[in-house]
Amino acid sequence: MAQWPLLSILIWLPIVGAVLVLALGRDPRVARWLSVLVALLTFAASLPLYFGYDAVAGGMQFGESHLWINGLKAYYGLGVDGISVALIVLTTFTSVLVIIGSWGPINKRVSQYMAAMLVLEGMLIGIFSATDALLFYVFFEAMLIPMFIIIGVWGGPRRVYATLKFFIYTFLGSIFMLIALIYLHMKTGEFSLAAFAAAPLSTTEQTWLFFGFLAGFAIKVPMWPVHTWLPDAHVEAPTGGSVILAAIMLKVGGYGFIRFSLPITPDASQEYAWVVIAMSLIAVVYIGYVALVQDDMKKLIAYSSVAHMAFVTLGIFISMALVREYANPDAARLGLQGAMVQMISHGFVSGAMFTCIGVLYDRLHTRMIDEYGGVMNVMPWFGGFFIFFSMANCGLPGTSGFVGEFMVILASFQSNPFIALVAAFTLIIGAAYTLWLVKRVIFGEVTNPKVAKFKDLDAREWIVLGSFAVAVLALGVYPKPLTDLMNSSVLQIVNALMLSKA
Amino acid sequence: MMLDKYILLTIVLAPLLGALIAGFFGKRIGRVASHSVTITGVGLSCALSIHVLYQLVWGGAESFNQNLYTWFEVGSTSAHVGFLIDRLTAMMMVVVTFVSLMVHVYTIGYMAEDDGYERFFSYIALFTFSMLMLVMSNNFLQLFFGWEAVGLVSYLLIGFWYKRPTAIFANMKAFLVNRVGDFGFLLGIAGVLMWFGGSLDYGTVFAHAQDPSLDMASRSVELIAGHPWHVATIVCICLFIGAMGKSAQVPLHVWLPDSMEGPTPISALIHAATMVTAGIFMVARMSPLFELSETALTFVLVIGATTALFTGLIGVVQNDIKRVVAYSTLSQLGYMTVALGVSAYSAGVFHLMTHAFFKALLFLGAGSVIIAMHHEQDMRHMGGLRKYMPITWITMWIGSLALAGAPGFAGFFSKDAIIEAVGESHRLGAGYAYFCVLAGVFITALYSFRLLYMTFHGKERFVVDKVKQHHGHVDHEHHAPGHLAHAPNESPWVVTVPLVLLAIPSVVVGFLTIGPMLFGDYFGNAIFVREANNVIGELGHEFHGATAMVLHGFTQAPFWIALAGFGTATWIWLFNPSIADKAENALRPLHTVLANKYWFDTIYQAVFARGGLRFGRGLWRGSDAALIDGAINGSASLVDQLSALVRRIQSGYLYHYAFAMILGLILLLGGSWWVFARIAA
Amino acid sequence: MITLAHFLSLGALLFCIAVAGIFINRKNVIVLLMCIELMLLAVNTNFVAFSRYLGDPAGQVFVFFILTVAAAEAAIGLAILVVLFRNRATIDVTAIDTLKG
Amino acid sequence: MTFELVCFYFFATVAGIAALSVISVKNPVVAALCLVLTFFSMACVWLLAQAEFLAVALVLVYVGAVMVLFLFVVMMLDVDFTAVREGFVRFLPVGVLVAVVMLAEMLMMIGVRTLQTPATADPALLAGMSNMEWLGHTLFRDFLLPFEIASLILTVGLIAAVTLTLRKRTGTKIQKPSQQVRVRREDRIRLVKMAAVKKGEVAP
Repeated sequence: MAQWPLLSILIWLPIVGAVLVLALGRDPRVARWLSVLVALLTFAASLPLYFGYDAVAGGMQFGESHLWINGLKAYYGLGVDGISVALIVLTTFTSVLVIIGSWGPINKRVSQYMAAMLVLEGMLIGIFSATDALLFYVFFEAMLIPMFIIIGVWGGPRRVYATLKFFIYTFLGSIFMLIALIYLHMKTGEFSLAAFAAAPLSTTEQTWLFFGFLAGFAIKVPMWPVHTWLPDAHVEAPTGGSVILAAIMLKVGGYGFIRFSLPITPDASQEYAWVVIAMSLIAVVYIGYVALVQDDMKKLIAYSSVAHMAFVTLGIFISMALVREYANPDAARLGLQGAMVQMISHGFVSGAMFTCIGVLYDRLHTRMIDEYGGVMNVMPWFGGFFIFFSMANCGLPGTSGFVGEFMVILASFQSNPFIALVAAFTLIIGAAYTLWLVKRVIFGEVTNPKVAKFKDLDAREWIVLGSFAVAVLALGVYPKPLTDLMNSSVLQIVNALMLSKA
Repeated sequence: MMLDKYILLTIVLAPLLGALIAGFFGKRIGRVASHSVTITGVGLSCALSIHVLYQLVWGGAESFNQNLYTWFEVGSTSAHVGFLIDRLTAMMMVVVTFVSLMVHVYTIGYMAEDDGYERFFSYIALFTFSMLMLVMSNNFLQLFFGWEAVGLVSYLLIGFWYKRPTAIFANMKAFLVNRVGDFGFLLGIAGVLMWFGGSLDYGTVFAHAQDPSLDMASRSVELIAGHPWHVATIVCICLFIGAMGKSAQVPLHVWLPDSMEGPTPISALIHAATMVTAGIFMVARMSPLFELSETALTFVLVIGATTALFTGLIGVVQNDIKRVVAYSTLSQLGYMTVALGVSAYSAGVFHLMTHAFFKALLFLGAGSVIIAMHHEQDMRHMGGLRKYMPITWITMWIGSLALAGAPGFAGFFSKDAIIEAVGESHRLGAGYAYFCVLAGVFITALYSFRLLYMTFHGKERFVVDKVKQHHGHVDHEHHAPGHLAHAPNESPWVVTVPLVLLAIPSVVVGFLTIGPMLFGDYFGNAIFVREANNVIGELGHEFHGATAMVLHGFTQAPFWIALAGFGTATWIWLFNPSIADKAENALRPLHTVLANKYWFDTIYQAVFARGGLRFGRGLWRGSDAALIDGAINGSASLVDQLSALVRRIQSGYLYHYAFAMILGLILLLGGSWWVFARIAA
Repeated sequence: MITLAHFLSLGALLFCIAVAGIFINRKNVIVLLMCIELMLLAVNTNFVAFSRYLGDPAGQVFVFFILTVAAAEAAIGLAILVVLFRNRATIDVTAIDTLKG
Repeated sequence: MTFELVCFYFFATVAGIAALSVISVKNPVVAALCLVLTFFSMACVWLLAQAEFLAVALVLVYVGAVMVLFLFVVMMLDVDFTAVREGFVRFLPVGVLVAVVMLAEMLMMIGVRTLQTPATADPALLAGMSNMEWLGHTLFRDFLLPFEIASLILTVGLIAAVTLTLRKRTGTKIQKPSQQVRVRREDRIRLVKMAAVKKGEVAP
């Protein structure tokens, strides 16, 4: 098994599957079954990755390397560490659920939709497993295309505005990243991330590179104040698109920070960690308040995604500060682990929340909170799920939402209690907007006669929401497997952070 | 001898299993199976808890402190799930499971007509599980888990009747106010991890706190440059903020009265006996930490004293039977907090235990009355019920006597101990607290007997509509206030048996346990008190057995104050009800203040709720939409306009392009000629 | 004695005449095409001259290719002209502005 | 002034005058003929530069083929040439100005006075072969691939010209033998089943 190019299989299986779906999927039923089959196969193929990864040894494993562009010394280089494995399994898992979840709502151009989803899955896996910066960049950009299509074709009424905003915004950011990569290429003569990390760079160089990466990844995360594309994109995207966007695509930003900013520009990251930390803290409070007043469910959850992702960036950069300024590598590991756990958990929770909203949207075709009310009366099971995921969204212990936030708050307290104070504010404001949503949508008397005719979850929706619930609960009750998986990789990063490059 | 790990696991998991079965399969297996399975679970866990208590106290078992599994482990920081079972825990387990069992049985009767019968059982069993996780924890993480889990279940239970707007408002409010407390609590935990040995385990943390070589009491940190604070003070105040949320101390008390929107059994379970006492339990558990900070204890003391007196006052003007009990709960929680504030942790926990029994009794009794009155809760439409429901009447009297601190009853011992301890203490604020608790005794007696008289004695202030007889309770909502479909009668046995079972400990538990618990060595090293703060120890010198204490009690101020309260209540509400109205008019400003609950709710609503919304809307419209998106869309439209200008150059006529090309050629030629000429020269 | 300057000047003269032709015959596509041919001729003259004076055959080869391209261009240009006339019944360039931005 | 120079000036003058007529005459037929003259004179000038092959090719390709094509088109299309000459006078000054300025610039660039390079001996003769051989050697040795590509361009140009002007006429009557051969019985005859109906009855 070890000889198999497992990562290549994971990347290309869904893409080849997408071509098959396009070719054979004239009948929507064939397209649906075939795409689920492909997604399941990919998920199955990602399991050996999880079980085969030697978490004790750590480091990059399952490596593949082939010369790709000779003149640029660019390699088709793949490899995963614990962090990537976690994100890849998240991707394959969520993709299966998204595709199953899209069975009902998508009924025009089914095969194209499914194919776009599968291609997107392949691209995302590619991003998480690339060890060559150029390959990473190619996947990073190529990922936008299927998403652009998904929002632009199957989206809501303002889909063109949203999809353009999404595309141009993220593209703008990645251009700066490309410039940074080109500079590094000129400096080192190759594109491998390891070489970039090893290259000595002066403080000035690092500063410029740092802000180049920041532009690319902050938009992707998205951080305040470059977050405004996200609510628009979410509102217009079809349910499946929203789920993938929130659950996985946003993680690319956080992953990029860990893979690029920290190892390549450690001194600049230390110097400007306060910028990112300040932006994250503003996001927690500011976005919390903005989420509170939304009347569109999807927008509300989109804003809450921004606030939750702020914990990821906070955790990453607080660990930077902890290592350098407080010489506290233990807490730094806690912060970094917290950021990672938060990413995975947010993948499940936001995915589930968007699926829930999709379930409602399929029935009433509106996302306005006012139109609902008293859903619990007609859909008790759904109400249960909704409340459960809402609780996970406001970080209740026992659900996955708590673990990451808890770790990040503990870590940030060790650098500065006031940072933890502001971050912990999410406990209040997060609960406020989520529960107010629950109160207005799920509880109360049925006021809208159309709501009274709702049917409770069908088997397909049960499978999707149930799987999410199991994941959320499992991670919340027993997060150790996940943290163990990433432990040595995180340790490696933290150790690398201690060395100055200038 | 060690306690068996599997017994402990069973104690925790049995209610959870019951909850899951009733929750997921309730509709399929039916009502009887649902309540059977949950009651079996809780019953089992109650029996085993008693067994554990027995083992610990008489069986010579050692404290159990063991991790079950590791939750996460990152570097030197690790979090576990594990149990710490000492006598403090065992006592809490018995109280929790016993009250919970009573409530389960009682619910069979109370919720008999409700659609959500199975769901309700699932919730209360789940609640029992959460509370057990909280008290049995051996580390801060699991404590926080239980802490939030009881918050969640209380959220579900308060909003049980999710169609009622008031209920779903109350449950959200409860959760959010609790979250404010949790906010402080979480920071406290983070502080513990940072300053107390880098661990979340009680054992390590307490050992670190008590290590004389580290001298944690005087260790300080400058969070703001130039202002050193003791770390112990910071941590303890943060932790106590959590306790203020859960145990409903001023100013985070506002959720508790509103949470009476939930069905009555949960008021007994959550808002009397278990969840609200979590804060008290937590502080007692953290006594090694709190002992380090005089400042934090003063803070606790003042907050507790304020709560004890001022919330009691509100109780006097309430007319809703459940709300009276609710405010009395607030006040009693204040007493417990005062006890903690003067380092009389054992007294606080002791009061917690006695209070759990008689307050659960009072709530369940109130529920029984409410059943009889067809879900009428306004005491102004009651009166004279004693002849219809004698068992409820007697048990309610017992509960009220215990609450008011009649000598010999459970409440007497615990409350008297607290008052004495406060009197003994020399802590800053102890004088104020002493005044508050003494005044509180009068107020307690006043509202307790007011409740009894208005409900069970005096004239009947309700009318029975004979016409609608036999229609049952279903259409009770169609009746005008004070009109009943048929005469009230005593509740079924599933309701009265728990009342009786709770009435027994309300009478005797104090008498039996005060010796070992307060002045004996019951708690051992579960509770730590510094020698200088040991007021209970001081009291212990004067303690000569429970009987002596009862006799001594008759000569003490609290007894006479309570008697005065009793007399006042009897005089006003039993014999001269008109005086109440006159007094109300005479003391109009005071009554307004109390009826509006000191405007806490109004202010919170205006500042935090509406202010928050306005702030959020301002950020959204002003900053997000106008500023950020404005800049983005503005840059887009700027490009658009520029392009519109440039576009005019594209006339579409080929010869224009040709002209442009030729002009360019001319310029290029001229330019290059100029350049070459320069080079040549 | 013919010098390189002679040839180059002649090329420049022809080129400028062609440019003037484009300016003054801005509506007549046929003459425009002819002017383009003239321009190419001027350029070719330069190539030939340079080839001759530098002794490099590549210049003449280039002229050869330009002739090829020019022939093809003339053919296609005229074909377009015919189609244009067929569709619009005019060869007025001002009537063709579908490229307008 | 050598004979060559005289010839050069003569042909140059003719070419210049002819070129001026191309852009100024009213009748496009005349313009095309003037263009022929220009090309012919320039071919002579090229001969003076010992580019014999190209000179002949120019005459053959342009005078023989391209210009005929121009003439065809001009004569074939019924163009109203008065209309397209509008604006001739209006743009005359501009055109002349631009041309003159450009000419001046170019001449300055060339540096007429400084660039008095006398002709060296003919390189082809030096190599001991004719101009055609000289060119051919280079063309088929060094520039073989471009040559092939050029042929391709010509083919593409040919096809493009044909396709552009090709149009499908509607309403023409033509036979399609392939379809006639492929015809089947079912296309010609349709059998319809009907219920038997007696005289006087109405069909169901």
